[in-house]
Amino acid sequence: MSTILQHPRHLCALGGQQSVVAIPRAIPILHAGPGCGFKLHTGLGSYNGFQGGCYSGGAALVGTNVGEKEIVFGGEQRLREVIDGALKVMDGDLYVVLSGCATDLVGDDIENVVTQYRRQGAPIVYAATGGFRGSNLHGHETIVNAIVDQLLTPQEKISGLVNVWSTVPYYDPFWAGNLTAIQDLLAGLGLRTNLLFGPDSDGIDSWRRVPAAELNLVVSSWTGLSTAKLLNERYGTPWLHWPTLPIGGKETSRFLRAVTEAAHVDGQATQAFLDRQEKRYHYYFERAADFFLEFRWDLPSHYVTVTDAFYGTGISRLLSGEFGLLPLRHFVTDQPPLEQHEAIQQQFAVLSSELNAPLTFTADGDQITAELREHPDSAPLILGSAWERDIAAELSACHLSIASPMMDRLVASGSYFGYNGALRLIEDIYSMILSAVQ
Amino acid sequence: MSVEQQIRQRDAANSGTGVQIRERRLGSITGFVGTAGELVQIARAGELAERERSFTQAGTCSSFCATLQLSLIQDAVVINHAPAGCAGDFPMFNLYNRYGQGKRNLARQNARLLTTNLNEQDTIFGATHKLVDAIHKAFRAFQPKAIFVTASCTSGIIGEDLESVIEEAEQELGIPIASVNCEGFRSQIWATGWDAAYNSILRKIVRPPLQRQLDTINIITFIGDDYFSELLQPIGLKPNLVVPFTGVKQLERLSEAGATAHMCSTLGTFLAAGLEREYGVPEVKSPPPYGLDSTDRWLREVANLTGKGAQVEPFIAAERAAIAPQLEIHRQRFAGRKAFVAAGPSHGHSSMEVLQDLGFDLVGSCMFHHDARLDHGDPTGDSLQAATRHTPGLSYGVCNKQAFELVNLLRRIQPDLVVVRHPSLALSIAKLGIPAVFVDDEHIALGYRGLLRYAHKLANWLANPALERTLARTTKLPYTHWWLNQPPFSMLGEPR
Amino acid sequence: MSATVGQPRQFCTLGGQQSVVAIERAIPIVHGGPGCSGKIFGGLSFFNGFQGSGYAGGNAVPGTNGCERDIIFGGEQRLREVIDGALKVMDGDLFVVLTGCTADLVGDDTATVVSEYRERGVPIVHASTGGFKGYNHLGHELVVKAIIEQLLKPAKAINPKLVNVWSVVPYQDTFWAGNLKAIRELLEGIGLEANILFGHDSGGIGAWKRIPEAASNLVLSPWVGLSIAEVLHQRFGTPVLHYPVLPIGAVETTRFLRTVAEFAQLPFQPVEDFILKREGNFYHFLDRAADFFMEMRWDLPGRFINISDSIYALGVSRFLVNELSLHPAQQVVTDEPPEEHRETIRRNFAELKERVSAEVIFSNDSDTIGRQLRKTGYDLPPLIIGSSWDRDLAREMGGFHLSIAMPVMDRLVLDRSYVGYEGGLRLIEDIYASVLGTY
Amino acid sequence: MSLVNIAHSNIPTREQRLGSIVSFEGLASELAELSRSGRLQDRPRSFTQVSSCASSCAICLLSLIQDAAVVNHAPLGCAGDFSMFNLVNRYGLVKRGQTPANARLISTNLDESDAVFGGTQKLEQAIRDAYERFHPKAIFVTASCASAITGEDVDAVADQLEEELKIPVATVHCEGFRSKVWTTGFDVAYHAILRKIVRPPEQRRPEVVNVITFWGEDVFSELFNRVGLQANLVVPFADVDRIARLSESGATVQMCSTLGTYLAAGLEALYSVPEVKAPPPYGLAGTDAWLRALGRTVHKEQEIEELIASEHEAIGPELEDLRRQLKGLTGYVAAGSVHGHSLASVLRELGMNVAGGCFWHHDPKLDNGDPAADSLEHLVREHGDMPVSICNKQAYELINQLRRLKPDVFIVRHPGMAVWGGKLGIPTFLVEDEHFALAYRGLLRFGRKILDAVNNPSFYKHLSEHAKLPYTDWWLQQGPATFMKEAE
Repeated sequence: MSTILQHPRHLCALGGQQSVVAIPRAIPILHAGPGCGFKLHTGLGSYNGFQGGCYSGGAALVGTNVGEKEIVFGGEQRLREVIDGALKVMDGDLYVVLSGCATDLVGDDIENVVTQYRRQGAPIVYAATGGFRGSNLHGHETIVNAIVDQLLTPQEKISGLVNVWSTVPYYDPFWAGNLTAIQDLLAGLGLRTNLLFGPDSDGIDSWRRVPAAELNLVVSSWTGLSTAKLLNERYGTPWLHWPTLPIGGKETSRFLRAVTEAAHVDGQATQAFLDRQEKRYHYYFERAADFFLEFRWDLPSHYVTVTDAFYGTGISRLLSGEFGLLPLRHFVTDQPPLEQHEAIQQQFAVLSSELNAPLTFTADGDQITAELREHPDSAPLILGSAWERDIAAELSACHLSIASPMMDRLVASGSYFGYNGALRLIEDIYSMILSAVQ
Repeated sequence: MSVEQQIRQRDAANSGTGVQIRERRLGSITGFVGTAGELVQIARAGELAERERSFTQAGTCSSFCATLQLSLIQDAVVINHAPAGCAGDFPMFNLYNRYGQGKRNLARQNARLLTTNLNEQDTIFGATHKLVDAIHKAFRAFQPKAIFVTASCTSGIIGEDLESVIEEAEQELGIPIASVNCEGFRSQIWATGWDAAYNSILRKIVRPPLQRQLDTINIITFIGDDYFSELLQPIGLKPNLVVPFTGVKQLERLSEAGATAHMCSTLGTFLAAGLEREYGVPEVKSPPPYGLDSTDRWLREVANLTGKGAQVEPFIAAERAAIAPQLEIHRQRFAGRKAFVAAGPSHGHSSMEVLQDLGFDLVGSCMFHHDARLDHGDPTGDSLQAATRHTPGLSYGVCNKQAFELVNLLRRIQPDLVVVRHPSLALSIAKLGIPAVFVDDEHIALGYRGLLRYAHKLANWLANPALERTLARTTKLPYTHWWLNQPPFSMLGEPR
Repeated sequence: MSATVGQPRQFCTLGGQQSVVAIERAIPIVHGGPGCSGKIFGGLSFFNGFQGSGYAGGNAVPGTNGCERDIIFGGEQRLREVIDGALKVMDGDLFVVLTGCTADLVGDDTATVVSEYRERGVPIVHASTGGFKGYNHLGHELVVKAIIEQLLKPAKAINPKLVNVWSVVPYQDTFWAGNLKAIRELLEGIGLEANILFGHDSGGIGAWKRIPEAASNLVLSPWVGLSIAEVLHQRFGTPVLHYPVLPIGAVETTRFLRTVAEFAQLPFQPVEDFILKREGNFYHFLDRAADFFMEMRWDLPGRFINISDSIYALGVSRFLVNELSLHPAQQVVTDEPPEEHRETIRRNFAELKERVSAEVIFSNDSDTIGRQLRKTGYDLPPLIIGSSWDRDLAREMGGFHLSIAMPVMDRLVLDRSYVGYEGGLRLIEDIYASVLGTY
Repeated sequence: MSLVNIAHSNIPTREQRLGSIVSFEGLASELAELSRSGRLQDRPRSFTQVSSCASSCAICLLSLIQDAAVVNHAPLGCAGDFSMFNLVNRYGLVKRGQTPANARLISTNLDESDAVFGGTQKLEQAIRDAYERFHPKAIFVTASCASAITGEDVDAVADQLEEELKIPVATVHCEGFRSKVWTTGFDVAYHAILRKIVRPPEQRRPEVVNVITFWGEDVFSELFNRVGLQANLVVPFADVDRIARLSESGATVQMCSTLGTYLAAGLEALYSVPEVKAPPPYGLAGTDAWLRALGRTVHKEQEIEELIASEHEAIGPELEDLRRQLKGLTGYVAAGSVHGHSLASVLRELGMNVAGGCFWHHDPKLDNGDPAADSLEHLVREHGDMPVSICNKQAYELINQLRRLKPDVFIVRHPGMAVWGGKLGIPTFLVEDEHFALAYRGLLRFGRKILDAVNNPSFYKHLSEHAKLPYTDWWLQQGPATFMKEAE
């Protein structure tokens, strides 16, 4: 169903390589063309919040760089050479072999090669991520499920342990900050989080503990659902799917109450924690009220979201639910599976009937530009990728990059998750506007 | 049918529209270790053979190089007939585009890039219908003066017939549309992508000359600023920097220039030779103007090709005198400092000359491939030979961005400075605590004044290595203890 | 002798009113002209990060709005009327009467009027903050000392873990709320109990009454707060730790925490564990951004220029030099520190062996600053970290600009902070957001 | 007639000149009656909150004259609003398509020693600094409480420097303590302009109409051009030369006579530029009257009638639709006096109820003394009576009014007050651009803005749930006028 894309904002299944890079001490091995690894590193990392290669990404990526010979005669021998070398050269706890278009098309039996290494004791798995198979979000799920399927074994349940499956690493520039925010918030409820990606994760040890968790928490639009279902089949772990970004005073508390229930945690402790967090959040909300009420010039009254449904719905509930802005249009750009479209429409509509704005599922820059041109004098606030800067200038609208590709911002540990995430987002939006008007 | 025959057949099919890969056209290789002198010798004798590695790290492909050049033509569109992943470098090119526009006071706008986003179904039933839609969509959205359709591994392997779609669309839309055969798997030398792009420009854009402009010199460049006027205006010549930030109209008239010169012969070899072959525009053969000797030789050749012999000698003497005092200060400051270069060949060799002229002690280099010869075939163009004229014994390696080899090598020789040209390598070097200076504007060190500009930049970077020291203290390299104690090139196979 | 000022980067002593607003449930009463309080609120609070009225700031501030009659016949009666009204109308735990120029010039005996109320058990103090007395840094110290001298009693017992924090000046530092929160988290992280006195959840009058119980007074700023710690030392004998540099980023924050731990004789391991965890996180993200610093192809700022209060000039310059390899050009200190503190400030600027140390300039007049900066040429566009006044200067010099010094007219600031490990990452993100935003 | 005496640098305050007051509680008709009969008296309050002073109003106009400089002879606190006016300046330039630049402001930064030994020597230096730095065509020296009480002879220094620099150097007596009515600051600024900037007319330009404005966008040219007139907006974003030739225009109109009363009357008195005496151009009735008065003054009666007819017709349909949507909604207005009356009449024209108005002061008469220009009379006559309270931004009184009246929307025109409406959960918005609701198209813009605020009250609801008001429970039960003493 994939369409022609002007200025694409997500990439191909092999982009899942970045999810391997995001697992501490995990080593991706690309059985693909010579340029795939670097292209995906720049598109999802360097020029998307300027996220660098860290331990095993960027120039450290291992690859078979298949050429004409491997296309014509098959690349399995080449793959063995590179895996042998990797196991000796690359200091890692987990090796993930990823197929590219070329090797998938010519039908290399990669699974067989990789299974042999695993039988000899190497911590190595394989995921079929040929570029044409789907987006990098699909690639991310394929890799996660491959690790779950090929590496994990049943474990003793650990009480209060929650696996966290959130936004796709690197693709969402704020992925690492989100995970830290979830960890801190759930710690406030007395829960111990098991993070599978990012600086706070214990890498392979965290992955081995996955079956021991009492709950799988899926905090993203749709990625991670298939993993939760797989883990439920394998290890009977229940899961809670929270499809919208918990941001701001109302939504974050609603999320934490739902987690409290799903994880059977003591409600009293949660309420005390929520009160303290909400009190702090509203101290700053009150102090900014003068600005929202008395800033003399051109604050936009309408906004447009051009991102995935997780951020699109979350941010709408903050801006419309707490700050009184009016939605003009929503675009859902991460090509969610068809069966999720209905649920996503519901998630947007939850605000209130009159605040409903048209919702378009598209990832094509040309269509987004055309539909925004239907509102020539609304001068809205556009929250999307850096591609949207041109249409924003054309409509003399305000613009903040919050979605991939984010070529105009450096992201370190920043995140828009939770109570603090809302304060960060409001500071970023209105500082951008203030700087533009003077 | 034997392997060679199959590959020959594919090449023949492409030769009508595509360009031959460098491995075959220029005998280029990606694996070598020895001395600079040896490499020059073997290449000159036509005996240079590839040494393949067993373990390799991911490199770059020709699609990256082709799209980089074509996406910066301000009134053209690039359609990548590929799955969405091949568009991973679109954001990078977009930032290059907007930054370069800002520097040249052009209105800042997103680059004009599309992908046909091929999926599983397309690999089975073919996707030419998608390419037709994409071409019409591009025409409607951008009203381009030309469209380039860049191929991919997938479009190559499933045998998409780009030419038939293109011919039909050209009739209908009345603008030149060119296929670019930069399928990733075809060549280990990503520079083949430049050749593919320039081949499409020569085939579909460049027009026979209406009216010669003998005082204009085509300079084939990346996205650096114009420091060439500083060298050419004083002797009555005007640089025409191509291809980035030009328009189709300007490219049509490439055939009218008095000569074509390089800032990096690895980049421009195919285009320059093509212009000389098809339109008689003479190619400046000597290595690009970096470092005192090469700048003299380059200027003299440009002068005598354009009848400016009289003005060039006094200009050379005046410039050399003007920079001498400050150059001496820099040479004293850098004397004894060990330097290493890791870059693409021709531009890497130019950096070697500049560093030696600035007084650095060059302890080695590792370039990302080596062309046994250039398209024009004239040995005077051998930039490696020029750069190591006085130091043929310099230890020299070739590796297509194999970070694990580079890190192993640099740990041993511990240079004081590494000049690195390609993205994503500087981090590995810095993690060793070694200052790594990234070449962002490739023209800054050019000509006589460039030596002083570049000295200033190096001094700044060397003065405060806090970032490298912090990284060395707080990060871990992804390589096993075992590997770091192996000989750096032990994964390199025998020459074949 | 204060020179004429083109674009003010601080205001008069009446600015101390904002320090009262920063104390939870404290009510300032301005005994001065009708417009003073509004002007100060505009300059120090609203048009400085768009910090709003909060609980009782802005137009909620009671004031005598002195007119001609009060100048000629004195305003003490008027003051009593307003205090009486305030005690009935305003729901506060602490009342602070601040005098403006009119009251102080005509010699109203405000101290006596206020002490009458205090003797009747009203929690009310008076600070003589006539605008001509100096800047609002002094105003802040006058207000704090007034509360200490007129309200606090010696403690029955000393809490060894409690430390009073005298650091950034509320509202003058646009990021004061986030900064004080960050300082408290750092100190609590190594096992101390931080009494930050200002901002959200800082305990209001209760926290002020516990000041004498503290085992130490931490003055975390180049000079503002030293005189407060001195008064507390004389009255209650509390020892003083002076750490002149605002800790930004891992190197400085770790040095700060170790210095405090040593001073408070804290057990070694828990402090080191806390530092190790936080440094690990910081360097993970610095590593992830290293590609950018090294390979960013375009005009990354070669030199950076600070034009700010001494507390930021020191903190920012040491972070950018010691961790990001940037080079300092001129470092302009605008808060006119008293002569005796200038040497420590000059010495604490980042010292780099070769020729990279910077020229320190003390001035708060934009015209003088502009002339000094235009003298030097720059290869690459410089990065000016100053106030919103400096936007034009940065554009004129083809450079980049980030507003962090008062007044910050081009940003909305909530609880953003540049202090500590996380603060260093925030500063990196904000600097390069402004650089990248120009493309 | 007018008391414009350009020989003297100072002028009487509004209290002295127009009998203005800052406290009143009652009906609009009572206030109008007391004003007409000259029996209106101020009722000083015992408990007061801070308000604003003349210095802010003077600098707010003078700092936006693009080639003039302002030297504030004061301690640095009086420069507290420099940042705000700088943002106004930069934003205004961006809106007018020009490069943003900082305003030309200097403070003499008086300190303790200046308070004792006098700051005249510093004032001379500051004026010279302003001259070197900004090369201004004129310099305005704004006085302060401190400069007045320490007896600075600002006029002498100004005259001496005017001689030396060969450009007008005018003193502006906007000392804070002189007047409870901060709009005195506009009058003293205009007095300085009339004294030192406006020149006798070289050649009359009858088609030019002076429009005395704040910083709002130019909504006048579009109307005036259609009847062959040219709008000359002053003083903000004008330059010294354009202000100097105010005397050559065919007439002077105002969007708010609280702002322009002194300048309009002065131009008529000194250079017989006729002041158009009419209610402010807000709402259909007000705008028609204002345009017709202008038409009579510049003899364009016929063209004005055609303009009025075509505009009524153009906005008719949408106005009906807005009235339908706004029907039944109640508004409350808090603003400066004349502008407050204008906003109240706009709400009535939009078919809304007006629960009342709180105006920051009241001038019983204007400098021109002509009842035709009385906006309060016009409001009561055209749109009916309503409760009115006068308070110079006493938030504690306003809170009690709003809690009692519970309007559906609260409209404010002055910084510092809107937040309190929000904290009561009432949809509130600030009139950012004072021309936003002006004339015919303004009516529609304003209606749409009210709908935006009312359609999504989540921000106000959210704020009121969490914000605690700083007032005792006792006070919240009292009537708003509890602290108003009897008239002296």
